[in-house]
Amino acid sequence: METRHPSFWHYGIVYVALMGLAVLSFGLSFLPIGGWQDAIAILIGALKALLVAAYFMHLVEQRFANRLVPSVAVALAVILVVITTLDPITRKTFPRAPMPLEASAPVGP
Amino acid sequence: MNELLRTILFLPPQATAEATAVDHLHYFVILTTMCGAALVTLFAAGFVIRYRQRAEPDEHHREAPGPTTPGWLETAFITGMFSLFILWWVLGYHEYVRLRVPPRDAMTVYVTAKQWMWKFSYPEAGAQEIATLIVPAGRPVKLVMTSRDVIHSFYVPDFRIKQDVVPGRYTTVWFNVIAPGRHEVLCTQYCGTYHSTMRAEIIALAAPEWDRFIGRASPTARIAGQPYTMAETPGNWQMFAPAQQLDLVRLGEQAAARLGCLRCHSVDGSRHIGPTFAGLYLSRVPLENGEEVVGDEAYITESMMDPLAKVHQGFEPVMPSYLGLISPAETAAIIEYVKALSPVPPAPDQGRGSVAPRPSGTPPPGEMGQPPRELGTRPPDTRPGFVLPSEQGTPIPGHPIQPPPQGRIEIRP
Amino acid sequence: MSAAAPAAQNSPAPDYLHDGSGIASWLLTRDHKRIAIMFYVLIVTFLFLGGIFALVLRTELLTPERTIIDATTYNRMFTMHGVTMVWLFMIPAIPNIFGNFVLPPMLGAKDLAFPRLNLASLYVYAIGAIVVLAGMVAGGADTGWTFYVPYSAETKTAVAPVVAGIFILGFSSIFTAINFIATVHTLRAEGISWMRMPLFAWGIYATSIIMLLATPVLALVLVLVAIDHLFGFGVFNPAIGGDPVLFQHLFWFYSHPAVYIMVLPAMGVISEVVPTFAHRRPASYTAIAISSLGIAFVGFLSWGHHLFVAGMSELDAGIFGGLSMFVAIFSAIKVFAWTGTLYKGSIAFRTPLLYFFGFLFLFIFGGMTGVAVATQGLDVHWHDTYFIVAHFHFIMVGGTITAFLAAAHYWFPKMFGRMYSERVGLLASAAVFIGFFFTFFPQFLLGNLGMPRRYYAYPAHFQFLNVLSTGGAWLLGSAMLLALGNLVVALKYGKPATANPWHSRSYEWLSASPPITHNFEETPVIRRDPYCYVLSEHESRERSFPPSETAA
Amino acid sequence: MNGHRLAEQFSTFAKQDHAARLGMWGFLGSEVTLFGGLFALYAAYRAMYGHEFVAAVGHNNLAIGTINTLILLTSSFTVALTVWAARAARSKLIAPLLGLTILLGCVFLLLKGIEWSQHFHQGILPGLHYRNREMQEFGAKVFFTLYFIMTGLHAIHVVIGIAVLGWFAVQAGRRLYTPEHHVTLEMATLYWHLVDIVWIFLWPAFYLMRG
Repeated sequence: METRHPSFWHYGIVYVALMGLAVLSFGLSFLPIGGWQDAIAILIGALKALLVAAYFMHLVEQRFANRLVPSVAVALAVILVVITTLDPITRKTFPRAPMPLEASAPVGP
Repeated sequence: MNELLRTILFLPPQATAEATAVDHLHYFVILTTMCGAALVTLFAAGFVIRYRQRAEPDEHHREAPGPTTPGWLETAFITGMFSLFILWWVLGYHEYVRLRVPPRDAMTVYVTAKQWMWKFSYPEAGAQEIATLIVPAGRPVKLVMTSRDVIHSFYVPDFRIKQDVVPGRYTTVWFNVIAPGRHEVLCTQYCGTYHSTMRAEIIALAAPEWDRFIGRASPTARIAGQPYTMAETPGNWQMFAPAQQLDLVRLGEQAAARLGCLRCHSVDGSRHIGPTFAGLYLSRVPLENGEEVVGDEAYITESMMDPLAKVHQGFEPVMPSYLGLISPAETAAIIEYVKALSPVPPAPDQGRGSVAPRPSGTPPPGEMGQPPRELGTRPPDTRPGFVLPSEQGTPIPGHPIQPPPQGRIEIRP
Repeated sequence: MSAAAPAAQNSPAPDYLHDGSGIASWLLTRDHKRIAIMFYVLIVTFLFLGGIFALVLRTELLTPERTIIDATTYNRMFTMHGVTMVWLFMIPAIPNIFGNFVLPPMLGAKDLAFPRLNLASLYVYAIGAIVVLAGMVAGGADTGWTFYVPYSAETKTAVAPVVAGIFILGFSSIFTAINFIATVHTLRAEGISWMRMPLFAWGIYATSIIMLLATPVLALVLVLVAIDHLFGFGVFNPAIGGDPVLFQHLFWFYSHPAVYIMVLPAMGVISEVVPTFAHRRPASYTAIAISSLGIAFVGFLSWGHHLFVAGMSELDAGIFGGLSMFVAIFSAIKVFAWTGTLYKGSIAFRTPLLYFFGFLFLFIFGGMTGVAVATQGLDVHWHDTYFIVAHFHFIMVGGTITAFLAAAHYWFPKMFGRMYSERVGLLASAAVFIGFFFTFFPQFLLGNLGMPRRYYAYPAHFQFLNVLSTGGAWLLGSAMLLALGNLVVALKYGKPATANPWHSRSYEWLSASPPITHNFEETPVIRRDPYCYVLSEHESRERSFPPSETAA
Repeated sequence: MNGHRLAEQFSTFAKQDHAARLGMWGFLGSEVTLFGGLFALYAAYRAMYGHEFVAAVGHNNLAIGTINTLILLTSSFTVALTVWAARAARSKLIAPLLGLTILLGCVFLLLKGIEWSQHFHQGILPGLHYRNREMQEFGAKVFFTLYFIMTGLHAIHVVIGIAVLGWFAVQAGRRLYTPEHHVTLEMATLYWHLVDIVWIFLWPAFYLMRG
C-alpha cells in the first residue's frame, strides 16, 4: 500500500492551498450575493476537508477499505442533514418554527 | 364482508368514511401478511417432514449437492415482493394524504392539551369545553391543536386518526363524522404519570341539536366584558343524553366526570393529583400557607373558580380555573356529589389537620369516572347562594333547571 | 464453567476454560472466548431482570385499574424494561456473546484484532450497566426508553444517571464494532475470501457497521437531553424556540438502525443453523450475504417512519415510507433463502432448528406487519398503540430471542464441551413459541381496537385481550427459565461433546470443543467453502489445514 | 505497541498496521456521524429561522473565528509533518513539531475562551439561561445554544487531542518512531486532523454564512 510517500513539499503545497482557500472563503463572505454565500462557504469547506483527508490524512495512499469507512460515514451524515432539514422546509403545520409557549394559548375566544 | 373482517380483527366501529377506506387497506395488508407468514412456514414445515434425515451422518458421510436456486426464481421473488410493497406504499400514502389534508370548508375547533386534559375552544360559538368535544355530524371538522407542556397525541380509534400535539407548534387533524354518536379520545403519546387517564369524548350531534348548541352562544355577553358562562350557552351533553332519571348527586357525578374533575380527584380517599373528594366536605383542609379552612360549600366553590387561592397542603398548584366553564347548576351538583361522598360529617375534634383518608361509609373504590356503588342520596340543599334542581324535577322557585316535558334534563339560563 | 470437559482431540494444550485459573486469569484475560463468557453471564442476568420487569407490567395490566403497582411505579418500570432489554440485553447479546466467541474461529483467527479493546468493551459495558442500575435504584426514569423531549427534560425522575449509563454503553458498542470490522478485514485465514466467509460473520460485520456509525448520534441526543435536564441547556426546548420533533429525527436515526443491530446477528445465527441442520449449502449464499449489507445501509434511511404522526412534513413521510419498503425486500430475500435451503436437504430436527421455526413464523409476521406499519395511512391508526408494541416484540423478541436461544443451543457444545438434554430443549423451544404467541398476538388485536401503549389504566373493554396476553407472558417466562435451566444443568451434567456434534462444515467447528486458547492447534489454510456438504467431514478437515501438518 | 511487537493474532506487520488504521478510520467515521447529527440540527433550525440565524452569525466575532481557522489549519500542517518526519527518518523533528501543534491548539482554546467570555458578558448563554436584551428572537436563542454546544464539543475534542499529542510528544522524546513503525503516531495525527476538519465546517456555520 504505502508505496510512495509524499515529500515535504507536497505537504507544503497542500498547506498553502488550504490557507489560500480559507482566505478566499473569508473574502467571498463579504460579497453581497445573499444565499449563494452559504453554498460557496460550504463548497469551499468541503474542498478543504477533502484536501486534509486526502493528503494530511493520507487517504490517497490508503487501501480501499480505509477510504470506504469514512466515505460511508460522510454519506450517512449528509443524508441525515438533508432529510432532516427537508422536514421543516416542507412542513405544512404552522408556524414552521416554534412560537413562544405563552402564545400557544387557545386562539379561540 | 366488511363487518365480518372488522369483528375478527377487533377493529372499532367506522365512524367516518375515511375510517372505512383505511380499514379496507388494512384488510388487504393484514390478510396478505398472515397468508405470507403461514405459507412460508408451511412450506418450511413441509420440507422438514419430506426431507428429514434418514440416518445419523458420520465422519465420512457426504450429502448430495442441494440444488442452487435458479436466477429467475430469485428475480421473481424479489420483483414480486417489491411490487407488493410498493403497492402498499402507494395506497398507504394516498390514504395518509387524505387523512392529513383537511377540506377547505372544514369547521375549525382549537384544541389545547395539557397534562392531563384536553380543552376545546369553538371560535363560532365562543364556547369552551374540557374533555368533551361537541361537533356536528356530517360536516368536516378541523382541529388546530397545540400543547401547553409536553407532547401529547390526539387519537380517535373510531375515526382512525391520530396526530401528535406539539408544544410551540400547531398541528392539525380533521374528520367528518357520519352519524350522531359518541367516540372515545385517547392520548397516545406518553406524557407523564397520568398519561393513561388523559381521555376525552367526542359527541357528534345531528344538525338541529348542533344548531341549538351553537346558537345558544351569546357573544354579546362577552362583548359586555362578562366572562362567558355555560349557563348562557348550554353547550352541554346532558341536553342530548338519553332520558334518564337523574338526581342531583348523580348529575354532579356525571358533571365531575365530564369536566375532568375525576381525572385528578379520587372519590375513594386515595391520593391522586389533587386531594380526594371523599370526606372532603366539612373537613379541615390544611393549606400551603399553613392556615386551615373548613371544606364547606364556599371553599369548594372557590377552589373550582380560583383554585390557586387556597391550595391544599402537599399538592401541586396545577388545577386550572373553571370560572366561566361551569354553570352554577353544575357547580351545585358537584358540591352535592362531594357531600354525598362524606355521609357522616366529621365531628369538630376529629381528623384535625388532615382530611380523613377514608371515612367509614365512603363508597369502595370504583373505576375512575364510574359511579361508586352506593351513593348516599341527600335531600336537596336549599341554602341561598346555590341553585339546585330538585330530585324529582319539581321546580324550586327561582331555579334555572327544569325537567323538560320529554323527561330530559335541560339546563337553561 | 467448572466442567472438566475432556479434550476431544489428543491435544496437548488445555482448553480455554482451563488455561489459567483464578479470578485474575478471567478478569484480565485477553482471550475473546473468556470475554464472551463473561458477557454471557452479565447479559443473561439482565435478560432476566428485564423479564421480571415485563412480568410485573403484564400482571399490572390484568385489570383496567390498579392491580399491584401504582401509576408512577408502572411508568418507571416500563422505562426500565425497555432500557434493560434494548441496551443491556438486545444490542450486545448476540454480537458480544456469540460474535465474540465464534467470529475468530469462523475466520480461522487466533483472536480478535484488538483483544485489549475487547476487554475494555466488557468493562465499559459493566460500568454502563452499573450506572444504569444506579439510576434504577435512585428511582429510575419514567420517560419510556425513547426519552422524548420535552417530557424527559421536565420530569423530576432520575433521567440523568440512566441516560449517562446508556451513553457509556454506547462506547462498548463502538469498541466492539471497531474490533469486529478490523477483524473481518485483516484476520481472515488464508483461503477465506469474502465470499467464503460464513454467513454469521457477514451478519456480525453488517451489524458492526451500524453500531459504529449510528451509536454516536444516540450518544449525542442523550447528551443533549441530559444537559437540558440538568442545566437547562435545551436545544429542543420549545421555551427557547426548539423543536421537539428534531429530537425524534436524531433519536430514530440511531434507534431505527438499532433494530437491525439486534436483528442482523440473529439472521446470521439462523443462516448458520439452517445449513448445518439441513446439511446442504444455503440456497443463495450471495443473496444472504449481500442483503445483510443492504439492510445495514438502507436501514439508516428509514428512520422517519416513526414520525408519521409527529408533525413531520408529508413529503418526508412519503420518502421514508418508500425507503422503508426497501429494507423489507432484503429481509424477504433472506427468508426465501432459508426456506429454500431446507428444500432437498437432509434435515436433522434438533432444538436449534425448532427455534428456527419459531423465528421464521414470528419474523415473517413481525416483518410484514413492519411493512404494514410503514404504510403511512395505516400507521396513523396503529402508531403508538399496542399494535406497534406487538410488532416490535415479534421482531425483537420473536426474532432476536429465538435466535439468541438457537445460538445458545447451537454453539453450546462448542462453548462448554457438553451436550444439553435434547428432549427438554425441544419442549422448552415449543413452550417459548406458544407462550410468545399468546403474549403478543392479542396485542395486535388490542392495537387494532385502539389501546395506546404505555397505558397504566385502560377502558374496560380492552380487558379480555390483556388477560390473554398476561397469561401468555407467564408461560413465556416459565419457558425461558426451562430453556436456560436446561443449559445450566448441562454445564455440569451434560454428556461430553465431540468437536463437531452437528457435523457442520463451518470453520469454527474445526477447533476442539471447547477450543484451546488460540482456537486452533495448527494454522488453518482453507481450501473449501464453509457449506461444502458434498465433502465428507473428514475431507473438509483435510482441506482446512496444510497437508503436512494434518497428519496427526 | 511501543516496542513494535507483532501481536500473536496477526501474521504480518502489514496486517497489524492495516487493522490499526482501519480501526482508527472506523472511530473517525463514528465521529463524523456524531458531528453530522449536530450539523443536521443546525441546518434544520437554520431552515426554520433563516433571518435570525443570519443576524446572529453577524454578531459573532469574525476576526477570532477566522484567526482560529488559520491556527487550526497550521496546526494540521505541523502535525502532518510529524508523519513525514517519521517516514523520512528525521525523528528528532517529531517532538518539536508536536510541541508546536500543542501550542497552536492552546492558542486556539485561549481565543475560544475569550470569545465565550465576550458572549457571557453580553448575556448570551446557552438554553434557558439566555439573557441578551438586543437579540430576543427565538432564532437567536437557538443559534447560540447550538453555538455553545457545537463549539463546546469541538473544544472538548481539542483538549483530548492536546492530551493525546502531549503523550506522543513524550514518547517521541524517546525516539520510538522509525520509517517502518510509526502507525500509532499516525493514528494520533488522524485524530487531530479530524478536529481540524470539524472546525472547517464550524467556521462557515457560525462566522461566515451571513447571506
